[in-house]
Amino acid sequence: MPITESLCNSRFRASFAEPDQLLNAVKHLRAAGHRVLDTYTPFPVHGMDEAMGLKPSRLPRACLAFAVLGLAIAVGFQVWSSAIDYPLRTGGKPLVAIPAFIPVAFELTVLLAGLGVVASFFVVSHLRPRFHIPDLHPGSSDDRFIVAAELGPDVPFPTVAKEMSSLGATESCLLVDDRFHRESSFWDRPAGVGTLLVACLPSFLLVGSVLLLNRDFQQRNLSWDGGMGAPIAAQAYDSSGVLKGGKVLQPPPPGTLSRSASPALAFLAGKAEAERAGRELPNPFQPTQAHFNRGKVVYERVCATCHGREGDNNGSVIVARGAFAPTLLVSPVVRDMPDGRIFHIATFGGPTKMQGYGDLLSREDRWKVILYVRELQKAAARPIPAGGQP
Amino acid sequence: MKTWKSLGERRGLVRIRKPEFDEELPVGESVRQISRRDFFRFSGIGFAAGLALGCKSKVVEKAMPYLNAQEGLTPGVAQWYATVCGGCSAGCGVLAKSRDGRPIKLEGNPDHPVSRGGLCAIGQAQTRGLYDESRLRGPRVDGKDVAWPELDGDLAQRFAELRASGAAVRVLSGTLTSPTLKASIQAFLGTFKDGRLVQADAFSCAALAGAYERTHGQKLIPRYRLEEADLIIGIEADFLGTWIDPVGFTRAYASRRGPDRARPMSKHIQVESGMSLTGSNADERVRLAPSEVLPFLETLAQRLGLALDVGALSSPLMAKAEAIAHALEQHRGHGLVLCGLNDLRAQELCARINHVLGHKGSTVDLANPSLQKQGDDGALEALVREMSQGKVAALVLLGSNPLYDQPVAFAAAFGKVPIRISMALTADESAAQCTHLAPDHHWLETWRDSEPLTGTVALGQPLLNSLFNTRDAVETFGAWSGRPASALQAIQNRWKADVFPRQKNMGDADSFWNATLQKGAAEVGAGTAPRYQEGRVEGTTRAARTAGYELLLYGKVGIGDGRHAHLPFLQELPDPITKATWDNYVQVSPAAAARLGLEQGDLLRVRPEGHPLELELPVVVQPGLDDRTLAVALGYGRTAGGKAGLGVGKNAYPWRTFSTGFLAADPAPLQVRKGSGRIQLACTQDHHSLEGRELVREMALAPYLRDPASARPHEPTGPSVYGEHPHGQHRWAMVIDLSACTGCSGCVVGCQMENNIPVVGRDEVARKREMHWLRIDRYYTGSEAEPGVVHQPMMCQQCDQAPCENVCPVLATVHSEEGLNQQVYNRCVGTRYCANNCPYKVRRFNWWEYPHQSELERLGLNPDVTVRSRGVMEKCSFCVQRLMVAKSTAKSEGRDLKDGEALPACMQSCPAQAIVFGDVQDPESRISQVMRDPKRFLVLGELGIGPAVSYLTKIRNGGSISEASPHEASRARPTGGLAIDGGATEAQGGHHGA
Amino acid sequence: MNLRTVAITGAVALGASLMIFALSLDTRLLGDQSGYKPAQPIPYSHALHAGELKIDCLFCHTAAETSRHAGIPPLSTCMKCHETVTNKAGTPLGKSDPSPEIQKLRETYTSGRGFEWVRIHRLPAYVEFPHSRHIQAGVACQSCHGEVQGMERVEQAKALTMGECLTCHREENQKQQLAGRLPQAPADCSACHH
Amino acid sequence: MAHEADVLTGPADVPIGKADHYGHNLPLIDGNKSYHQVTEEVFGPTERRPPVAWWIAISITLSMLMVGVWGGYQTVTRGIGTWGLNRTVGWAFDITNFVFWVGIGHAGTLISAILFLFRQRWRTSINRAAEAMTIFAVMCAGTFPIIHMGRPWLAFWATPYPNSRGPLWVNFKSPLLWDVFAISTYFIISLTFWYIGLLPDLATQRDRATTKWKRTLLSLFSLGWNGSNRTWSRYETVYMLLAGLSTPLVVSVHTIVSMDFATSVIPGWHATIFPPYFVAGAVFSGFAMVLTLMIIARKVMNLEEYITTRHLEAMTKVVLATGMIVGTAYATEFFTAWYSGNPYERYVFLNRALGPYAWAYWMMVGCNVLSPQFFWFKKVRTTPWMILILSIFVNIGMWFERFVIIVTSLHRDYLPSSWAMYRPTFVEVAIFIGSFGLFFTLFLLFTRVLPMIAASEVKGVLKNADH
Repeated sequence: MPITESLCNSRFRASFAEPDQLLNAVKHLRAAGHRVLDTYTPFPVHGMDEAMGLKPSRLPRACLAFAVLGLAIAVGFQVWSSAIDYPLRTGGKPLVAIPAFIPVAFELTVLLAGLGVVASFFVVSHLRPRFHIPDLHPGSSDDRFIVAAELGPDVPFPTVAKEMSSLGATESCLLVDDRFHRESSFWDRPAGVGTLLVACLPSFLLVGSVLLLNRDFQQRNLSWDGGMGAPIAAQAYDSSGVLKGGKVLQPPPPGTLSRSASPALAFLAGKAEAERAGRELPNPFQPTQAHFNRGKVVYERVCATCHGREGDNNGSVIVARGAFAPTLLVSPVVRDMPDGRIFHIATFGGPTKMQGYGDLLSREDRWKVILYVRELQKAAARPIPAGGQP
Repeated sequence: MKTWKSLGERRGLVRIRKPEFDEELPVGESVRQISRRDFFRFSGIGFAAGLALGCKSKVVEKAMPYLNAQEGLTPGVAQWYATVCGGCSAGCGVLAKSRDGRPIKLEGNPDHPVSRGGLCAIGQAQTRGLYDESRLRGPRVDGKDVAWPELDGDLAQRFAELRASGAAVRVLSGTLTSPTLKASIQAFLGTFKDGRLVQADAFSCAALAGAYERTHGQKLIPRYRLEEADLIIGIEADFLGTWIDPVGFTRAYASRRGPDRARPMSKHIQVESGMSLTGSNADERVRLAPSEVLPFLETLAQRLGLALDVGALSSPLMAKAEAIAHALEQHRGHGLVLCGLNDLRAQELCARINHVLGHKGSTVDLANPSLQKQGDDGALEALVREMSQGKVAALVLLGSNPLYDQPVAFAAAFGKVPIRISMALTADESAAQCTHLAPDHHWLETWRDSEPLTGTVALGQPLLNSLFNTRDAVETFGAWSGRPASALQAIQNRWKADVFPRQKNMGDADSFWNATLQKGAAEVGAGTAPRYQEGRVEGTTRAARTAGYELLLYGKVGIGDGRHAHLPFLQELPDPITKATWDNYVQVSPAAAARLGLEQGDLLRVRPEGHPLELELPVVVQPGLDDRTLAVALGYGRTAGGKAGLGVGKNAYPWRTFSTGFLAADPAPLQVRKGSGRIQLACTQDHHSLEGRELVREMALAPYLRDPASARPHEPTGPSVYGEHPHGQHRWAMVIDLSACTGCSGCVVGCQMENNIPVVGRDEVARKREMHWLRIDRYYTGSEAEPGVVHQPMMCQQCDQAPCENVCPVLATVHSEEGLNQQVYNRCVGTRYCANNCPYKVRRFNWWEYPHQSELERLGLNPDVTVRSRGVMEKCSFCVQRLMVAKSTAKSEGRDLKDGEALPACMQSCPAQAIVFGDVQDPESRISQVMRDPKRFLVLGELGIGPAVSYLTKIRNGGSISEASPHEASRARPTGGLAIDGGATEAQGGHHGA
Repeated sequence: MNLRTVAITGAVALGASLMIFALSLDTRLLGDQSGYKPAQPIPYSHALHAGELKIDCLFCHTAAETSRHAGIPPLSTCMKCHETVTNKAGTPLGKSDPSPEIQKLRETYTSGRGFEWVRIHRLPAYVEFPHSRHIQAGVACQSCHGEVQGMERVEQAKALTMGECLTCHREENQKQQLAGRLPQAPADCSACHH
Repeated sequence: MAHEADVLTGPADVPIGKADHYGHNLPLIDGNKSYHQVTEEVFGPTERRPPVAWWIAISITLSMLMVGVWGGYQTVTRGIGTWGLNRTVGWAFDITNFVFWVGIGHAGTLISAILFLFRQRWRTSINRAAEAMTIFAVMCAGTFPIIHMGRPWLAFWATPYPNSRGPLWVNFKSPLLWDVFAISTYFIISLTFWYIGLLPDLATQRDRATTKWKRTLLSLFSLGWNGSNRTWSRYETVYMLLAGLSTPLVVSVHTIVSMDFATSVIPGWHATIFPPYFVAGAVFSGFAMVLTLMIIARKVMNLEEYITTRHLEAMTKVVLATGMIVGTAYATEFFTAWYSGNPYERYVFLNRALGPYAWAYWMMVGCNVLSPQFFWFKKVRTTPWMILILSIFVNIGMWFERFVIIVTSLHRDYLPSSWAMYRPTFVEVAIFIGSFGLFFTLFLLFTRVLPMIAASEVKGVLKNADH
């Protein structure tokens, strides 16, 4: 900003001991055509605004705006969070219980209005932390009432000074260092504030990176949430210092029979037993759609891995590795086996490589798989129609 | 500062861990490097703070599956096994819930003929006895841990000498309901020239069996069928609490309690000196001093036509006896007289009365006698005599702790036995004096058969391979008698040989075995009833004393005979009547307390005249107690056998004598003097009056039957500002029938087991910080001398407009779609506002971190329920974890939830079946029907909070005895008789709050 | 003292306190070990078994269909194939090139010990996640566990926070409601917390 | 001017410079001071080394604070079990102290805001200290809701912040949450109000600063204040607006605190009278605390000419008036309970007066209803030591009022089966002592660090006979 010598010289101040004198002086100066820049007093002097010709502040409007904002945020957030984002019912009250929202709405209104108006005040009055105070006149915070003014055109300062002292001024002088011409601290300028923020940036970045990269802090949480995260009751699969084998999972004692279990099968492994099973064990399930569907699910989940989805030995493992060929389920050999015998093989294993699945699949599932295998066999035996079914 | 790495470590979880796993978290590592660089670039301030918080080493948790898969065995899925409770000798059937191969919860087995789905408090706590730190880890010889072969070798040598010398060998046990075990003992004893089994019960019924030997020529305890009785006269018999078969009796009794049952409501008159649980449920009580019971019975018998000498009795009691006699005559054939005295004359009178009145076959079943009490006091006395003469060379204790619960003479004689062997599970008082300890399995680890009632056979299967180096008693006796066999084998053999032939339903022994194993019990052929023999009544009259204090020794519902006193859950169970925990005390009636200048908690020194033992006990002022009776509970004052029981209360067993030939309280008058000072008893309830509030509704039977609608007084329901809020697929509700509930407290412990509720200890209970989610409020109505008693189970009422929910700032307690008041522990910050705002005061706060250090004990916790940390609120959830499982099962099976499928733990095992729970949105459900009952009322319903738990008005079959059964009032107008209420008895009927 | 130093020290202090604040908020919830990828006793490859060989997840993790736990298969399940298959992956037919890891597996099984696997996923103890309900509702394993069939070594793919649960449940219920059916994914607290 | 009006509004109602009803000219500040003298006397203490008495005082209060820290440590590390609470009485000392301190915290803002709006100029001598007291009291109050939690480290869950739980917000229907917002808003606005009031004085302090550090620090905090009239003009607007906002705020805060009880279902809590009753009680206790502190401070710091007996008298009149309101409320509660016919409600009040905690109830009545009656006497109103004693009685009485409301209502509520007694433990007492330690420590620090009297405001009313 260009600063001219004449401008500097045209400013002066006068200092008074009593507020009334200051008021008179301001009135006098204004009447004499000087421009009163500001007055600096230890307390607000009544009548000074009129004397200086200041307009009333518009801060009340800012206050109202912030109040409305606070109210809107409070009501909006309460309704949104309680009824829309995560509705949870308490005490039989409706999700939007307006009476219950009033206290918080009121408090937030006051809070935002108060903080908002103070912030606005700081902004419009240029109040901010400073190391160097602009326009600081000695005694203005103690017992001096000071006016700063710009000399009117063609009035020499000594004349004014004399007038001022006649009005009671204890001191008056020209201002050489005013707000436009001073050595201010770097930190007082906006650039300084910006630099401060930049200095903080690495810390913010660090915090941000913690949030973004989602570090492994769960152990801290375990201890800090005061408990309940770590299991107290013994849980399956955990290790145990008490139970046999050092683990929580224990096999039931031999011979016991739970309420829902079926008694153990009265068969042993082996071909002879399989043949006996074929004779003695009928399939307890009728080929209904539900049983068939369940059989299909289990077949495709387990059996098809080797036997193939169509029972054609195109199982994923066989296809990928081609290690060996399991028994072709759709072959006439299997087709002619009674259900009981297939069940025995599914349970205890086959004559060659197949292991028994009696421990993995439930008894019902094994029978139902057989129902499905029968369907596969029927499908395979049926000649493919000329139309080319999928 | 020592830091812990995880909560688990702080709590002492044993876990295999390495400080830092080799290759964990590459992502985390790189971030850590970046952060370090950034930190170093600046100063160290942030670094230290960030690092302190950010860098904690990681716990490496193991995951250990089964080695072999097994059909039907899925980790995380509960299996239920039917087995037989070994908590006492009643032989109730239980269903044990097994998770991951270990039992975590016991419930009543509805298929078992004895308990029919009920389970008592002691039974509920049994899993915690399995996972008890105080159990013996293995055999010991002379205090040194040894291996089994060593113990067997040592004993084999000694037994060989005894066999050669022909010395006497005795096995002392409690009642053995297992025929196989009994057979194996007999086989063992058979190897000696003089071997004998002595069964002795701490709560002996030997006189009862002895009486039947005189009247029917056969030592037996009849099976009492309370469900058949229109009129029950209980004489010093706490049959709902501790006598013979409390669960079975409660089930039968409750089936007739209430006006809307299939059969008319029974009338129950209790004649007793103390205030027992049974007496608290009686329609009428007659109070009398212990010495007056026998003259009372004699009078009763004489009025019923038996010829005998009658002791002197005060005229009011005489009048009452006459009135009861009259009532019994009216109900000839449908009455029942039960006597709990261990006195031959009293029991014989009782047996003869029941015979004369024709109760045999209807209420007294002699064809299927009970085998639940087989103790023989005569044999025990003889054993003590033999021992003190030095004739017994070896004594084996099995399920028996005589040094604790027998008169001191036993202890003196015990030292003279050279070989003393104990099979106890814990190092109890007797085991501490034994030369050899051969600990038996816990009953949840053994195969056992059981025949609690003749003709009712049951199988008990193990739920877990033995935790410690213990051995099944059957196998131990087998090993000692030189015929080792596994228990399972022994039982299977015996069943094939003896039991299978007795039944007629199944053709093949294996199917019978499997079916019984799954069902838990089977009924086999019954015997025939022995014939009545006329005869002179044994003994002579004993005059009732008219002055001085008399001693009553009784058992408490939770502690029983004291064998489970080391289980803290039972110590902390409030006594159903006094509501005191963790102590025994001397009960004094209010009048006597005034006379003696005593208040609750004052110490009183008591001693039967001439007895060396004086006990200083705190006083409990007990309304309804006879004014000359001082009642002291047995089962306390354990000095060994588990930490929780040590030093709790005083042992009153030494006050019992054989003076009448049977173990009974010393009849000598009591010397009473004030002790020094007073103590604060840990009571969960201090106020016993309803203060004129209508929290419980009561009504007499007659007016109810005249107009059932009158049961529901005008209930103003104010309009709701907000109206009903929507519910989802279900809406859960519970109704508790106060007429049926006996206050037995099985539900209280069941709830603790299901929901991992901690035990807090005596001091904390005294500070009123017990954690029970379900409590039973007990109120007295009427006069202090002859109060009416109401038991009211109280748990979270799951209010639809719950006051607790509104006040939680963090939404830790909100309402579910299904009408549940949910408590989310992990969200709770612990403001306790909800508890303050709960009108029922059913919310419980975790004041401390309750200890869960023992890994053994943690095996017994329910893995489906969060174990709450300190600073968190908790409360009844309607067992929501069980509802979830039931719903999940139904969904998996592609169907709707069936009524009765989802049950809270309290309801499942209620022996009285007083609780109904279900979905009120299903109009067909049982709960929906009960909701329409005119007797239904809400506690504090006027607050407009819409509790989901409601109660049915307690109906008392009151009035004078002469109009005992209003059901029949229309049919037969009662002929005028003597009214029972001679003097102080208050009419109980129609009591309303204010 | 130089003002600059003061300012920078202040800034760092501020940053550090902010960081502490951020840490003390739950930047990461219990059980969120996403990225955790520990080595296991044997280098079992899901990429091979589930990816290349296309073995169904539930072939081994059978419990997932019926239990709250998906379960780690018992070694007997491995032996269904490895009783026969002993060669390294990719060994041509007829050749013998025994895999030492399979050998280890077989030895561990016959010794009766079993492996001590390192647990990867663990929700806090106050959360109940029933696998069975989700499998039966047709939720793909991958929606929570990530593309396991491509993982040579399994790692936790997602944070498994309550927010993730709720998002899926809400979407599912919305779909059901649009289709005019009753919502099936529970939104009650006690469905998971009890 | 009539005599009656004097009772409530005090002598300040009489415009300064005019004769009051006794015909005397009553200046607000005694001693006919010059502006500079005011500056010297107000800022002097902050620039000198504190006297020995101050060191003794602060060492006592710091010891009390340490006792409280010990109590807090016990509570946080071991659990609420260290307190005497039980399943029936879930709040006692904790919330009693909370409400007590919130109540204390009411006088400051009331004096600043309401008296400002009513143009009661006598407030200028006491408003700074009273506001400081408010802030310190609210700080004391704020510790209790946090420390009373079972898991205080999770207290931040009571704030609605985005989280990974869904996100799960907070329960806006809970009175405790209203408390969170009310107390924190009250604290922030009170602090702002106080700080705005401090700005001109901070500038004075800055200009008087002798060391560079002090000057730098004060420069930062005084925000470049230079006494410009343009700023003064806006400042007065802002001050007026803040006063206008604080007035309903101060009423709302104790209203909301009272709703912790009033919205519950517990007999003795569930009362519509609570909000006005609590607000009156808060003003009552707040003024009593201001009196206690001011009487000591004016003596110790030689501020008798600023805080004159006329100031004290004005405050005693407020105490008398609010004490009467509180007494009326006590009677009304009994009437309501009797008239409602509700047996639970009736029992609670009978139990208060005759039950096991009757001693606390009668202590409360004696201190709160009877002791202020002495203020009817002019002699008492103008004798500082008598006021001091009575104000301490009122403080004790108001503490017991909260104790009575909380404990007697809870310990015997609906179901007699759950009735129980409450007895505090030493940990609770320690925390209570600690809260006084914190309060007085902060206050003592304040008296030596910041001007205890709003110098700029006092200067404004020093010679305003002409205005």
